[in-house]
Amino acid sequence: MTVDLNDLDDETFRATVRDWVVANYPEELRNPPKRLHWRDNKVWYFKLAEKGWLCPGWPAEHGGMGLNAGKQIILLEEFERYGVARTNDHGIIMVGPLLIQYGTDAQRAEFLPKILAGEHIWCQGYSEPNAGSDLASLRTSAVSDGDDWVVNGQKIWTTLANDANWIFLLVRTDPGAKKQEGITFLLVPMDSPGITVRPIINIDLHDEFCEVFFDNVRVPKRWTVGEVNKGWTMAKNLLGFERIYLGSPKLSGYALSRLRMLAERMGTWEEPNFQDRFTRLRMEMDDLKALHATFVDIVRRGDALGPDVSMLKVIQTELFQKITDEMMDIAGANAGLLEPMEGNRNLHPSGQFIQARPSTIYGGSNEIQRNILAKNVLGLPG
Amino acid sequence: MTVDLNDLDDETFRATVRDWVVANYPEELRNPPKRLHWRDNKVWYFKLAEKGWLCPGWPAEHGGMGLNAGKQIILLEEFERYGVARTNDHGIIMVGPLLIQYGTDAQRAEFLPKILAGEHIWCQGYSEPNAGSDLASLRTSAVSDGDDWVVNGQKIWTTLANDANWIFLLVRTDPGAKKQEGITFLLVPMDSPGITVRPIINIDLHDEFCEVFFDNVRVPKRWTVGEVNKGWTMAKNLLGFERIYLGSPKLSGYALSRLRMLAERMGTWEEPNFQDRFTRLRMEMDDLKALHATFVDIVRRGDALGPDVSMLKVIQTELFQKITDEMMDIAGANAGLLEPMEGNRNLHPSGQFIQARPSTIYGGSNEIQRNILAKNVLGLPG
Amino acid sequence: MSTAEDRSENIRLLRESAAAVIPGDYRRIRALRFQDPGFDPATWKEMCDMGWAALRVPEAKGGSGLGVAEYCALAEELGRGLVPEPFIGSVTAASLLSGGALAEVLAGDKVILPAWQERPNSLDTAGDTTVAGGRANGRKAFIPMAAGADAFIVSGRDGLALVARDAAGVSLSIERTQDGGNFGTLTLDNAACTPLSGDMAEALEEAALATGAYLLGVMDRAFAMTLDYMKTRNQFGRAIGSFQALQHRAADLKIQVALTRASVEAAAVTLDTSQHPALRQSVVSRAKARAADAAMLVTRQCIQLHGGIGYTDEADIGLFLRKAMVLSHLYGGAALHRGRFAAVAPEDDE
Amino acid sequence: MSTAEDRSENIRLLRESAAAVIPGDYRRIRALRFQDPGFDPATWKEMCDMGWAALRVPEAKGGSGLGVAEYCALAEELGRGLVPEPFIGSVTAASLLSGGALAEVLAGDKVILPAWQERPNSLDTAGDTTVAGGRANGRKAFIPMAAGADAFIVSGRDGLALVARDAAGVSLSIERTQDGGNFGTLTLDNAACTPLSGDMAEALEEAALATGAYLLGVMDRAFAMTLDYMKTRNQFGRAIGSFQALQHRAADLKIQVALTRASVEAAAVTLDTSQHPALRQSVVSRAKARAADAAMLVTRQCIQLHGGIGYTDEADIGLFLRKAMVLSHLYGGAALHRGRFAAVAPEDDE
Repeated sequence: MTVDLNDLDDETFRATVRDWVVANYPEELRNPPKRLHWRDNKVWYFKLAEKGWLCPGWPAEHGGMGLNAGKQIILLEEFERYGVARTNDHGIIMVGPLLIQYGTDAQRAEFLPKILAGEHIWCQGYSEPNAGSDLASLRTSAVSDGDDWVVNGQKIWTTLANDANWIFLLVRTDPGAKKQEGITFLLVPMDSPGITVRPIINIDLHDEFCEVFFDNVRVPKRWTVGEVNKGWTMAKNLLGFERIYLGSPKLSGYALSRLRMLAERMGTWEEPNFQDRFTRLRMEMDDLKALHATFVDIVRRGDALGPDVSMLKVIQTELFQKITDEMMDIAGANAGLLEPMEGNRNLHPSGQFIQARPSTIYGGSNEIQRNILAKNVLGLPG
Repeated sequence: MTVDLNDLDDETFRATVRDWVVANYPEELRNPPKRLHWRDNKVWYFKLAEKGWLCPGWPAEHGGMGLNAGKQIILLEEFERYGVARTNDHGIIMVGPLLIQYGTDAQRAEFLPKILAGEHIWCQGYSEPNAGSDLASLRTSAVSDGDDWVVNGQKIWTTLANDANWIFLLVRTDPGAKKQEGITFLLVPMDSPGITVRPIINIDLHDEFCEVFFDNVRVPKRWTVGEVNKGWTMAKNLLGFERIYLGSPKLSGYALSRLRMLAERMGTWEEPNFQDRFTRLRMEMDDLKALHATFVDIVRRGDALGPDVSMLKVIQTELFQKITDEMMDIAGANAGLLEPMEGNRNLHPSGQFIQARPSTIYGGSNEIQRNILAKNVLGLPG
Repeated sequence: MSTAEDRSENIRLLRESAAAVIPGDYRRIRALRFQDPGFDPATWKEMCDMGWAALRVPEAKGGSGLGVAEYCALAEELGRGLVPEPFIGSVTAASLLSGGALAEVLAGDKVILPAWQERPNSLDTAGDTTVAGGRANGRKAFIPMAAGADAFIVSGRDGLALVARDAAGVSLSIERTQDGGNFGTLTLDNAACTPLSGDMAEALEEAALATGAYLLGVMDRAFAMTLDYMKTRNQFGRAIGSFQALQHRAADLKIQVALTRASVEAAAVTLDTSQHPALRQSVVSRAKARAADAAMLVTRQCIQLHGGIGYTDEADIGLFLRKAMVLSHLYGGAALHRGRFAAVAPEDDE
Repeated sequence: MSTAEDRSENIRLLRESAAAVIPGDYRRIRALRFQDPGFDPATWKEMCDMGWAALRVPEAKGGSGLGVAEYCALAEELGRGLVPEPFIGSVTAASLLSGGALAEVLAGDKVILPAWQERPNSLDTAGDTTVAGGRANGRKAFIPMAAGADAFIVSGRDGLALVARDAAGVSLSIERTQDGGNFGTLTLDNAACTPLSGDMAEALEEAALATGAYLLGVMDRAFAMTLDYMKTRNQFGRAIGSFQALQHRAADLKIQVALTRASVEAAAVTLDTSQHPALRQSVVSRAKARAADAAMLVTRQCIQLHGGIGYTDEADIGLFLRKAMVLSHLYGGAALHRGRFAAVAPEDDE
């Protein structure tokens, strides 16, 4: 089947995906305002697994679809267009590619089938309380003790750790090394003795993130991925392709359509002032789409993305925020309501405004992205 | 007479000033688009001198008006309101106060009467090519040689040096000292052998600024002001009161009235979009006026201004620029014209736009002002 | 009214007494969030004992007869503490009541709130409501902290009236707000009401300005907390407050706070000294528009400057943003007030 | 049209050949400023020898039949060099001419420019002008580099016509522009004219987009020069480019340049591939609006980032701002194009 899909022309492939998504994706899960927990999204996870579409980028030999980059983008676009929610997908987009590239045959045999079966739900242990955007200064330590590592420390902003039964973890294994050296990649079951998970209620009053504490957690060394002390490079390589998602114009497009609904409901749609501001937002989004397309083309050609992809994240997240700012401006006193207006999920200015807040902080804050642009793209001095 | 003026109540004083200005200020010099040269503004200089109103802040014993701070502000406000141009006033606002505070009796006797008579026209030698906003790193040197200093180096951005016959100069007299130490204040005749003046054509195509070169210029030591190596402190103290002028809302008020004229001429005045943007600018200006008034009150009470006065300069200059940006936006193809539209000086969007450019650079760039606010007002770390 | 020096000394004392009773942390605020009635009636009664509800009531009517400047100073202090008790609503009500009802409001024995707004984006107080013949009909919405009200002052086409919450024909529905409080929607179906003399317009001007002052307190405190955070939080081996890009952003926020303070305080002086209706409206609109926009900008940026911790509900900084979200549009949002300013502001004299 | 790979290779060669003839400094530009005719006719003839005026003319008519993408790529390179020669005007004219007049334009022997605009803020080409019966009447303004024109293509209510500059009834007044060039105002009082077939609308769409591309070149080069300056200019003992506040501003300018490039290049593809009129107009409007706003923002900020030296006329950076000031509104400014976009842009498919 995978070979067939790659051989389809793009438009046929797109139509195939669209039809199947419309027929199979649960209506009530479209465009959810908050990240879904496993209890809600597993239906869709298993449906994808059954269809064989769970892992578009994995080679067919490992149970993936083996889609080329162009087709993967079409699949993603069609999912986005229909408002398909993210699943607990860290196993799919992070652990799978990691093991396929750097793991041993034994690790691949142990873990990949369980991701495909929805048996292992993974979360990502990167950030730490004192190393938010400064990953290289992480301090969670792993000390060698016979066949085990003994892990101590704390991770934070661990997305959906409260759903996961496994965590992939960056730990410091050589405290004497330079910052970005001495970091190692470990795979750890969440039910290991000494792990505690504490959900963090975020500003959206939702428990999407957690803290994860490690108190003398023993991890068998066979769950080390790749070379000891070389975890930093592996982690960096994994991030490459993902960054383009943060710059997808889809989120702003969705918000813009909600802004329009709100303006129509509030009676401001026809006002020249509003029309002017709306047009500016719409043109900004279209220009973002054009820029995004140039990066998608790079991926489609199979080339590596440069650091200038940081631009997309900055533009997309700040546009998203501008759109929700505008919602707040026109909503009048409704801007203060906790719940959607009139029970209509599409008319929820305060909720959408709050949901837009973290976007400029996570995934490398926009300050960090601008640092990257200044130094790595523009070549400005340290 | 000076005593009489201080005794007047504020409103009577204001009316007195206003009447006299209206009766005496040359109509054709009101609100000039560019800084006037001595050949144009000397008429008014001499009129002020004749009236005894040339030096409002100087004590009466030195030939000034001896006005208190409150009355000085009223005088300034009335001059601004009528669009009175600045004269070549560095002798009045800088050299006079400098000598009154730090000079010797002999220096005061030598220089003050000549300022009052319009015989000495002064310019200010502070900035250097490699010390734009970083005054403490200036390099023009003065080496002691008998009764003289021998000065070598270069000054830049010297306002109207091409009009001046004297310059007051900061020079480095102790190259070994820390940056802000070892700086001395000298008074130098512009016709001294070894001085060369080169006008700089600025972006407004006007020769307001000059470079001044010093090649083994001999300056008698009796023209040193105050203590050797203590010039930095004197220079800083002189700047205090001046900073409030840079934050005067007058410039923006004038630009806003020209924006309105332009909008009426272009037919955009009635457009709701324009009205909204104009209202925002107007409200910003009124809030700036309210903030400016709180600083004027401090001066009126005779208290010292704190570093937070930097806020005024930032707000005023950026508002001024926003207003002229708006002019460019509504002017259509007229925005490209070099000269005023239809020969009407009030309809000159490109000219006003260009004239607004330097405002965020001179007088301590707005970047420097924000550094000051961050460090000296908000206490953020170095 | 006393001399300028006396007044500014009084204002200082008033601020100090408020600061003394408002806790430095936000545990009380958190405990009251998303509970009914959204504030603590006992705390409110203590505040009334300090004379706060009586601030703008003339001494002849049992109040303290203070000016708008005092009103704004106190509102600002309450904003700093995110105090949810119905201060502005009660002051507004008190200025429209007399006799026993006034006494109960001033004592904090009853909470009476103005119910004037019908549409989300409007300053119109009449709307479609009538209060003729002792019977009120209509619908009033966006009444802050209505869950704790005993009665409402309802504005109709034909004047004002007092409506008890538990009167026949009165129904009150409650929606939660982002700050943990609530908005009430009052539906009046031939409800019994007591006519009140007077006009709500002037009281609402003051309420709008006081809301601006409250927002000033909110943003000022949020900004101060953020500066503290910037001085102590380290990244890349340095305090984040030493990064120039963040320093400049902080300088810009400082400017917003300063402009808001200047605008609010100047407006208070105008309300205390000028009877020129257009001038009064224009300064209130300018101050409320500035306060609303600046409060949203400053609190939003404070979240950003806090980084990851800023988007947890555990960090207090989020409470300030949520308060700004609710108050920005009360008594008119920025766009509404800009429109009114454009319509009424007197031309400059040049 | 050739394959995508061939085309992008052709575009690369075209850019290279342009870069090869455009000097790396701006002495030539300075020498021509504020002189008549504002450009160098000999240089223009050399450019015509390279086939630039013939770029959009079909091969059947003696041109090179290249696409809009090629047109924009070349305009961008000329923008980088601030080239004042009348490239866009001549390409526009060439697309409306045939026969001997076309040959003269393509050879650079005559400069013929479109004269379509009557009001400063409008895309209307007809205006109040008539060209019936071999007689032109009306007034056309804002004709860039008109001081060097031999003839004009005048658009009227009743079609197009060619008007010689020296014909009876033609008067041309010249005003200088901020970039050192000029705008002509053409007054036609029963002037002799030769009717032309065709419609100017499509040629003006391309001219608007090419002007956007030229502005892209202007801002891209200004930004590159500013980055160089930031890397070498020291203050407080460090390169100013190491200050984070300036770094972040530079990052924002980079984003503006990148968005403009994406917008202009996508619009060129649309003009080369789609016949949908509303889509064509909407992409041109989007690109021109973005280019106009971004060029002004970027060149303005480049002045600021240069500090004191930036506000001397001696620094080349000011030449870029002045060019942006003139071109931003040619073939419609940002507000005009935003309005048109709002009116014509097709709805999204969701």
